[in-house]
Amino acid sequence: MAISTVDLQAAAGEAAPSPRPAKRQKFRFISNGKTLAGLIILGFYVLLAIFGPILSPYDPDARGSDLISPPTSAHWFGTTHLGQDIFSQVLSGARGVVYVGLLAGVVATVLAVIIGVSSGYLANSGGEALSALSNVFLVIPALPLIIIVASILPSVSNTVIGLVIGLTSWAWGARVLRAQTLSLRGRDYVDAAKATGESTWRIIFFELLPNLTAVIASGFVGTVIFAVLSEITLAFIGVSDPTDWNWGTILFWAQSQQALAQGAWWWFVPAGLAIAILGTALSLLNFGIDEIVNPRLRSAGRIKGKTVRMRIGFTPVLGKDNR
Amino acid sequence: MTDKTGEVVLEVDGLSKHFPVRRKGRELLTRKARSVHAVDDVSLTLRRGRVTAMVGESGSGKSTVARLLAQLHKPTSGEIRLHGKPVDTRGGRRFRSYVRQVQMIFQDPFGSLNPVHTVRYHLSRSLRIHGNTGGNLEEALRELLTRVQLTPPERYIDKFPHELSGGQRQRVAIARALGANPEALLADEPVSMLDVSIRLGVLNLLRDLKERLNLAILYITHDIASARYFADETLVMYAGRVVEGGDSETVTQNPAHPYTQLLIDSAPDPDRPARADEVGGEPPSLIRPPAGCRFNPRCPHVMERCKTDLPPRLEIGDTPGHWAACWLYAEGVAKPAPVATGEAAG
Amino acid sequence: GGGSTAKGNADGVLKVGMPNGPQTDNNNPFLSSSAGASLGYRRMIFEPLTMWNSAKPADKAKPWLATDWSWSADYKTLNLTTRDNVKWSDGQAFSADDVAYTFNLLKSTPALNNNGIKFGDITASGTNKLTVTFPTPQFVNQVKILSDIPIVAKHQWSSISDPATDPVKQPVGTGPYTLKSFTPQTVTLDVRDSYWQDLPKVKEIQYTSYTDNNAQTTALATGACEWSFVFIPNYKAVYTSKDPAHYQIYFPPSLGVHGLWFNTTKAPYDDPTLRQAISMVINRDDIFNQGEAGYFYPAVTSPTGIPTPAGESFIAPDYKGQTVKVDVAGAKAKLTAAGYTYDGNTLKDKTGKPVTLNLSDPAGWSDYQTDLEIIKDNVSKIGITATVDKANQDTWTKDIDTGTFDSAMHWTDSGATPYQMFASIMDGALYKPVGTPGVNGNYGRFQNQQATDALNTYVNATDDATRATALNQIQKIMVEQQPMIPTSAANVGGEYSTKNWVGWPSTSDEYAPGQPTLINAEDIVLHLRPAS
Amino acid sequence: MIEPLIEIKSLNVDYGLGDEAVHAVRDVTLTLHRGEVLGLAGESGSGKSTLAYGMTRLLPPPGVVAGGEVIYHDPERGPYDVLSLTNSELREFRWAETSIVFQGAMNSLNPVHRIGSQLTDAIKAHDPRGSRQAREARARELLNLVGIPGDRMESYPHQLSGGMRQRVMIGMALALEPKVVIMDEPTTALDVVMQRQILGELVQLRERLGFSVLFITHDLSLLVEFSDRIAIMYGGRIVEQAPAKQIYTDSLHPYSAGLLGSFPALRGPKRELTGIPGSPPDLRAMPTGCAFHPRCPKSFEPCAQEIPVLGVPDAPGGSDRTVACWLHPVR
Amino acid sequence: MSYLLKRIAFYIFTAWAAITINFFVPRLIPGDPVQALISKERGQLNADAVHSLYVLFGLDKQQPLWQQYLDYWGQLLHGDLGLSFTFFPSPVSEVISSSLPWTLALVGITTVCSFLLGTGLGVLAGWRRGSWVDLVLPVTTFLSSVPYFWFGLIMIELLAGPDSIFPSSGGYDPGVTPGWDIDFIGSAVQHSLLPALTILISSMSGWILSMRNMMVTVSSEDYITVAHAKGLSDRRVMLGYAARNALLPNVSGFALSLGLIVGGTLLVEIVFSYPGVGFQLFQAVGAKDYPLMQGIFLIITLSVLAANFIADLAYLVLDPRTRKEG
Ligand SMILES: Nc1ncnc2c1ncn2[C@@H]1O[C@H](COP(=O)(O)OP(=O)(O)OP(=O)(O)O)[C@@H](O)[C@H]1O
Ligand SMILES: Nc1ncnc2c1ncn2[C@@H]1O[C@H](COP(=O)(O)OP(=O)(O)OP(=O)(O)O)[C@@H](O)[C@H]1O
Ligand SMILES: [Mg+2]
Ligand SMILES: [Mg+2]
Ligand code: NI
Repeated sequence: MAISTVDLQAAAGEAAPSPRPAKRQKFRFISNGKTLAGLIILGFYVLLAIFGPILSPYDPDARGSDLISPPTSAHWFGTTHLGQDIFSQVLSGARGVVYVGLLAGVVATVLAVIIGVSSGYLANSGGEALSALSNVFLVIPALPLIIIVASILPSVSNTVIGLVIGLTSWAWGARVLRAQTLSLRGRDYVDAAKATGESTWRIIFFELLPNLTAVIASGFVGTVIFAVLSEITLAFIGVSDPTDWNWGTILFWAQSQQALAQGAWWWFVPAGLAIAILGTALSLLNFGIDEIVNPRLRSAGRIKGKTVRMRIGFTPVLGKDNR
Repeated sequence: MTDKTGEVVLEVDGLSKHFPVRRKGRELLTRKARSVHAVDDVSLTLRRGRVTAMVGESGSGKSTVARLLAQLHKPTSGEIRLHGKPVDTRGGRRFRSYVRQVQMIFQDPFGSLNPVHTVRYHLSRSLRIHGNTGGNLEEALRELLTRVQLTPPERYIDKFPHELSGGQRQRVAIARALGANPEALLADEPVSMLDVSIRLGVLNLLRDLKERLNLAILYITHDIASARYFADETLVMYAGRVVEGGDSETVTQNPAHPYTQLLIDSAPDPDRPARADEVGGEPPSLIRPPAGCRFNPRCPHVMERCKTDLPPRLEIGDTPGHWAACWLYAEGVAKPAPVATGEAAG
Repeated sequence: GGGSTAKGNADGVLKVGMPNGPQTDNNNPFLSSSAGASLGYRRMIFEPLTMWNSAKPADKAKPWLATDWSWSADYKTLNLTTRDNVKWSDGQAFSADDVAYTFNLLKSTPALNNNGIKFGDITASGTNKLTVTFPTPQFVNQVKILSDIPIVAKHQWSSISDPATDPVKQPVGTGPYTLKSFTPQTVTLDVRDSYWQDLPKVKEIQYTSYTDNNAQTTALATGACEWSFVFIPNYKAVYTSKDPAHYQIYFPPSLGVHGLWFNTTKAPYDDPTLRQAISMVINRDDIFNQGEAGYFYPAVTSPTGIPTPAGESFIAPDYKGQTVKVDVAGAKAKLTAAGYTYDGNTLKDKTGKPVTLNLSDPAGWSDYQTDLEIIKDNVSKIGITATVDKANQDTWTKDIDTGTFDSAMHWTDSGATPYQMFASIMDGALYKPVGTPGVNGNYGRFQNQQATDALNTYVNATDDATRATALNQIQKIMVEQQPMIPTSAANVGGEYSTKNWVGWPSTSDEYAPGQPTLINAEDIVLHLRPAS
Repeated sequence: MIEPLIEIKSLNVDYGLGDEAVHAVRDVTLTLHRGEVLGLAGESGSGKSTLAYGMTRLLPPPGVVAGGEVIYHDPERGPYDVLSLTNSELREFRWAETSIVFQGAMNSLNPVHRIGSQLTDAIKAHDPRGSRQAREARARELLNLVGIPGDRMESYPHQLSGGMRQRVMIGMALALEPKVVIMDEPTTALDVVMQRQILGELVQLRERLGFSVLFITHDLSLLVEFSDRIAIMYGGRIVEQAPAKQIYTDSLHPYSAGLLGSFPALRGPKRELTGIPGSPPDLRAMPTGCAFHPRCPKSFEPCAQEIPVLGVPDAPGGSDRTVACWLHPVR
Repeated sequence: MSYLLKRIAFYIFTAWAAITINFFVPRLIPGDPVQALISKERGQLNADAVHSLYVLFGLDKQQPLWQQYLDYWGQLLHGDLGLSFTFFPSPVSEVISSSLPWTLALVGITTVCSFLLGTGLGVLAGWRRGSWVDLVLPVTTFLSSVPYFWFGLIMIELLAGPDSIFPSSGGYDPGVTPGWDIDFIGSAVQHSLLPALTILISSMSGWILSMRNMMVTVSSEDYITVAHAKGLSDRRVMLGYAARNALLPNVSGFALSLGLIVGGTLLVEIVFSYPGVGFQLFQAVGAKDYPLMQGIFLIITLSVLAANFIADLAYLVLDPRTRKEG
């Protein structure tokens, strides 16, 4: 044959105008309005978690003379039956909720990913054992277990609560991830990675995991919400950090004093809404993962004043209206 | 470096792979498990510095052989030997040391690249795992891409697979396998989506590697002409079995097995007018493969014996090492002269 | 009138509710776990020997199945005359034999003997005479024996193989009602036609079990339920204001208290002065109004801890008419006099350590929690830093049981005399060292021989004077040693509506306590008349 | 080859919008006549697939059709522009009028549906009234047509070899007997026997049904053998277009010539293969003038200055060919 | 065949492990049933009753834990779940069977509805990404992040009342007796409306979210484009291709939630005074009613395992690629 690779490379060397390297904006997903909104809300919560106790106008424990008073300029969210300032309680309570929610969410998600994906990918007895483990954890009811752990430990700090919730709530995610992994592990690119010589954990974390982002993300959002709700339920039945306020404690008081029946909506509503908005922020954040789970959506954009809606199967034709 | 050309790198004997077919409904009762006989009793040898081409029918088990050799399937039976030692790939480390020496290029570049990773990731992994970065990863990446003519490298390095054309993906897959710097390369239709000029470049690259680095290559292809040009030895597969083997020039110019003859004959040739009438018969079902020679239902020279007995490898005798699994070449059968290439067949 | 409840009156239906969750079909009158006990309907089917009014514990009980009864002076022998002409709901005649059988049943089946009564010989003579002996004096237990034991039919129970685990699906009693239908949520009773007294006006009673306090409260507020016993925070807003003319609460105290207990083995709470000082700053009114919603556990005002007016007659002459008042200055003076010092606002004990207080109670008990919040605030006035620990209920129970707590709101037993309450507080016989589980009283691990002796004297005395002296002695110890700080009285109250039925007990007519699960419930139902 | 069936008029297809856009197909004008097989060859990455998907509006994001027209000459309704159809019209148009075999055929089968149902559902979508048996029979017939035993109807895609999946896709494309079949490298995984057999069937069918084929492949010998006309793409543009035999024997554009010099022959003596030196142009930074000029052995002065237009060359060989090269000034 | 045996062994092992853990774990909680009962009554029960209760519950004889464990298995293998403490002396089986139907009906139906609705909306949200359907997600997450009881109470406050068609508590009207008659069923359905609505609204977002994300993941797969190319209707592509392929995680989640139905939903049952298992379990935990706890755990265990098995089968049916070869 006439030409050799050497020729080819030589020819390549003199390749015409050097193109600029394809640049990729790292944080492009922020440009998504919804994600941005979610980030801002979440950031706000994190700020609250850090500075809330400092910002609160009153000591959340301090009793005042206005009992069950509706919102006033002195007490923005009104007061409790002990005359405590609910606004201060909400501010001070943010830390516990955000911390426990995120801690539990992260712990549960990490465990679910490690155990779920491994049990799906490993075809050996190790995989079976992990799958059995997640079955067992699925069966163990979390609530009693949390009560038990809390009652065995001398003090229940937020960290303990977060960890316990996290450690007991991963099994669901693990099962779901396992299912999806079972379907992914036969893909060519997994085989290809294996054939390239990737180690098992590397395949799990770098080949399978990114393709499971969708499931993981929804699992994470779900777990954080679940963790926050569990924390509140726990505060309800008596497991909470005694030195700290959290929204669960507020609701506990509101509920045990039958705030709604008393007409003291201000006692009941803010904490519940705060929790709900936290959940909403997470779901807004979830919109940002679209481009990670599906790289094809990554470059889709809109430009030149007009929005061009990219639609699979119906390529937009510029300048023509195909609606 | 001493010339080790010809030394056996990878060797298989009597390799078989049967895929179970799910039984349904009534069959559940009849207890007989069916399976797809994807590969049956395949033996082959890959030697340093030599290219072995494998051509054959679509669905005849070529990819399965490659996957078996890459240890991605467990063989139903048969032994694979690397450097003469039976391969044991249980456990991650042993498996990795195996793949360091034996790399595979997948047939389907649309499936074998992870959609969430960029070209950079795919290639740098393969370089890193096998410690072939040579100190400068960026440089190594550029070189790899240049080798497969994805130039200029900057243009491709940060692309996702879906942003590449079919041929470009295929070249990324090739580059990935080359990055591992293996001793044996299992290339499953590596250039099917490349235009002839780039194909030529890539094949030349492989040839160059084979010559310089003493690479052993299994080259699976449908492009018989390229097998002729590029491979030292050619094997022909039909319905899960290897039916003919020998040096490439002989197999392509003097095919012995009737199936090979059919194959060579069917190869498109712009110098000949198109004939759309000549091929008959259907590929066999691999779930219930025909008894005897699997080609017998379609064979123009079929004999009674072909329908019952499995033909062994029989030497043809025109060039050393040319053999065919066909009763036509058994003792006592009047041998039809191996069909000469070109106009002879009709 | 009007609304969904109008029909109740017309049909003669009374709707009772309790916040106790779904029930199972179990009418065994001795089991506190039975639906009959939980909802209180066992009181309508099974009757006691006498009807004792716990709202006025000192009053003599009304004869019921027993027409006459007398104790020997040492309270070791009881002579009874049972009522004639009483028929079981299955038509058979009631006799002293049935009473003897019931007592024997408790004697031979410890599992059913809820009051732990030690019976001696039980002999029935004739159809209506019975003599029961006891190995120990029963002065303090007389009400339990006469008013708390439901009398069951021998002819039914003698065929029950294991009385402790039998759910008694078809209860046979002497009461005015019989079981009509059972569902986990609602139990319906029907009036029967052959009762030994005048038939009640209430023809049918519906007992509904609501899952929790909130549901129960809602039911009361909407009129879906007419009689219950449930804690309602801010009852005025939530309940009575919904129909001020008819919705009533009636919460007379009984002879038991709730209060702040200390681990008296632990410094500095082992110092009575400190305990007294703390008692002096606790604002019992706030606890009553904010913690107990202004009605639930009535405030205890006597320094002796005896609830008034129920226990008025028992209060020692020295303390008659005295009430506790918040006195921060006095408390401080008392402390400094005893050697405590102040470092700025911080109180330091005699060894110079700052005094801190850990207040713990299960999180679910919101009234106690509120009480603790108030106490925390109160004690800060005398320089004590308190923390409120919303404990896990199980942990807390264990801590109390083994004495590993600092201080907690807790209750005492209650009874017909203040004896039970004081025994709970300071009886040396109930003392268990810290670390040993199984306490049934004296949760503060209080040790005072005088107190134990006085309690013993009270139990074994054969005359009222000895008893009075002993009780006065006990009250003195209570005031001076302050083993625990009583803040609220136990209650025997209830919420009811006069919309359909009138004749309820009330502060102006305290013929019975207000709770639908106590023995007096039957008496109350018998008093009810349709509202015009 | 008198009547045009599809006329592509200065079609431009981009990836991305605005400044970031990559112009993958530029100003392509091409006509597919009734009953003809039009071969499309060209360098890997030159925009063949993009052209095929762009003209059917099947390009996945971020692909956009930036301009041009695709006129379909419907025998019944007269000509209309495919790019202006509404989505529902387009849906009707698809598969019934134009079917397409994707390049990633091996990957274009839904992994969770059996082959059989994937074959039948297109039939069902366009003919909802047909019976199930009829559809299944048709599916079986199609499988046989592409040489797959009928018992594979029940198989899932992953149980088939690469070539078998490709054949399923080919069979599927023929299901509704469309007027145009676009095939993007449909035979990469097929052995030559199968190739010939299937293409043979196709040719027969075409004779019977009169449909046209846009056939994209790298296999020049196959192309020359089976197509009537061949268009060569380079850097997003058509650089030459001529009857098959003419391209083979007498290509005008230096790139075409380079391609033909690169393919190995099966028969006859081994000949030297020349190949084309240099690398494909960057779509983001195209060379000025003729995109091929940096690699062109014959490039001369105007090549770097101005983009040559596709036109009928002023050269021998008849008027039914076009080329875009300064060496061959248009008439 | 051996595959099946292996599966069965696997499930038996899991069941054993779960039951064992569920036996020991509750016993680690400090305290015992009698103490729990006494504390719960807060002075309403005199300390004198303590002894009789120990005798009653059979806790007076000290038995080592392992002996209790063996006895428990002995009982279990005879199909005997023991007597509940809280509802002494009702057999656990009876206690559970009185609440299970309620839970099954309420939670079962709502789980199915919420799955169907949520998945449906998720399909839409994923398919019509970037359109107004995007709003569905934050709105539903907002609703589901609200604590159940909070939401339930607000609903009661807003919707229920003396004259409303929504009763605020209970499983049926106090007046009617359970039975298969119109009155009862009507009343039961009416009572289940609010709780069902609460569960539905609060649990839907999870399904929506995971379905949406999976839809987004698969939406640009080649076979979707092919489906479009085939001219299939948008619905067919969306459901038959995209949703069908995206369904796997949701279906496995659904199977799991079917298994957990028998666990009931504690907070909803509390808020609406619904006579279900969740509340019973809560009570049992509070009262340390070991037999009842074990009984409920056993049922949960069995149904979760059964659900798991169904899930395993569902994968095989839904995604042929998960089938193991060889
Ligand atoms: N999403 C994308 N973003 C940017 N560039 C893209 C994208 N998809 C494809 N391209 C580029 O567009 C060019 C044309 O691609 P196309 O798939 O049409 O090539 P092709 O002619 O079909 O090549 P092949 O023969 O290799 O399949 C290629 O250079 C490719 O890199
Ligand atoms: N996982 C599997 N399960 C069942 N059958 C399979 C499986 N993988 C491959 N087969 C079957 O094995 C046979 C050989 O397949 P293989 O992919 O090796 O063919 P091939 O020679 O590579 O064909 P092609 O040239 O078309 O790629 C085919 O009949 C195929 O259907
Ligand atoms: Mg193959
Ligand atoms: Mg292409
Ligand atoms: Ni050469």
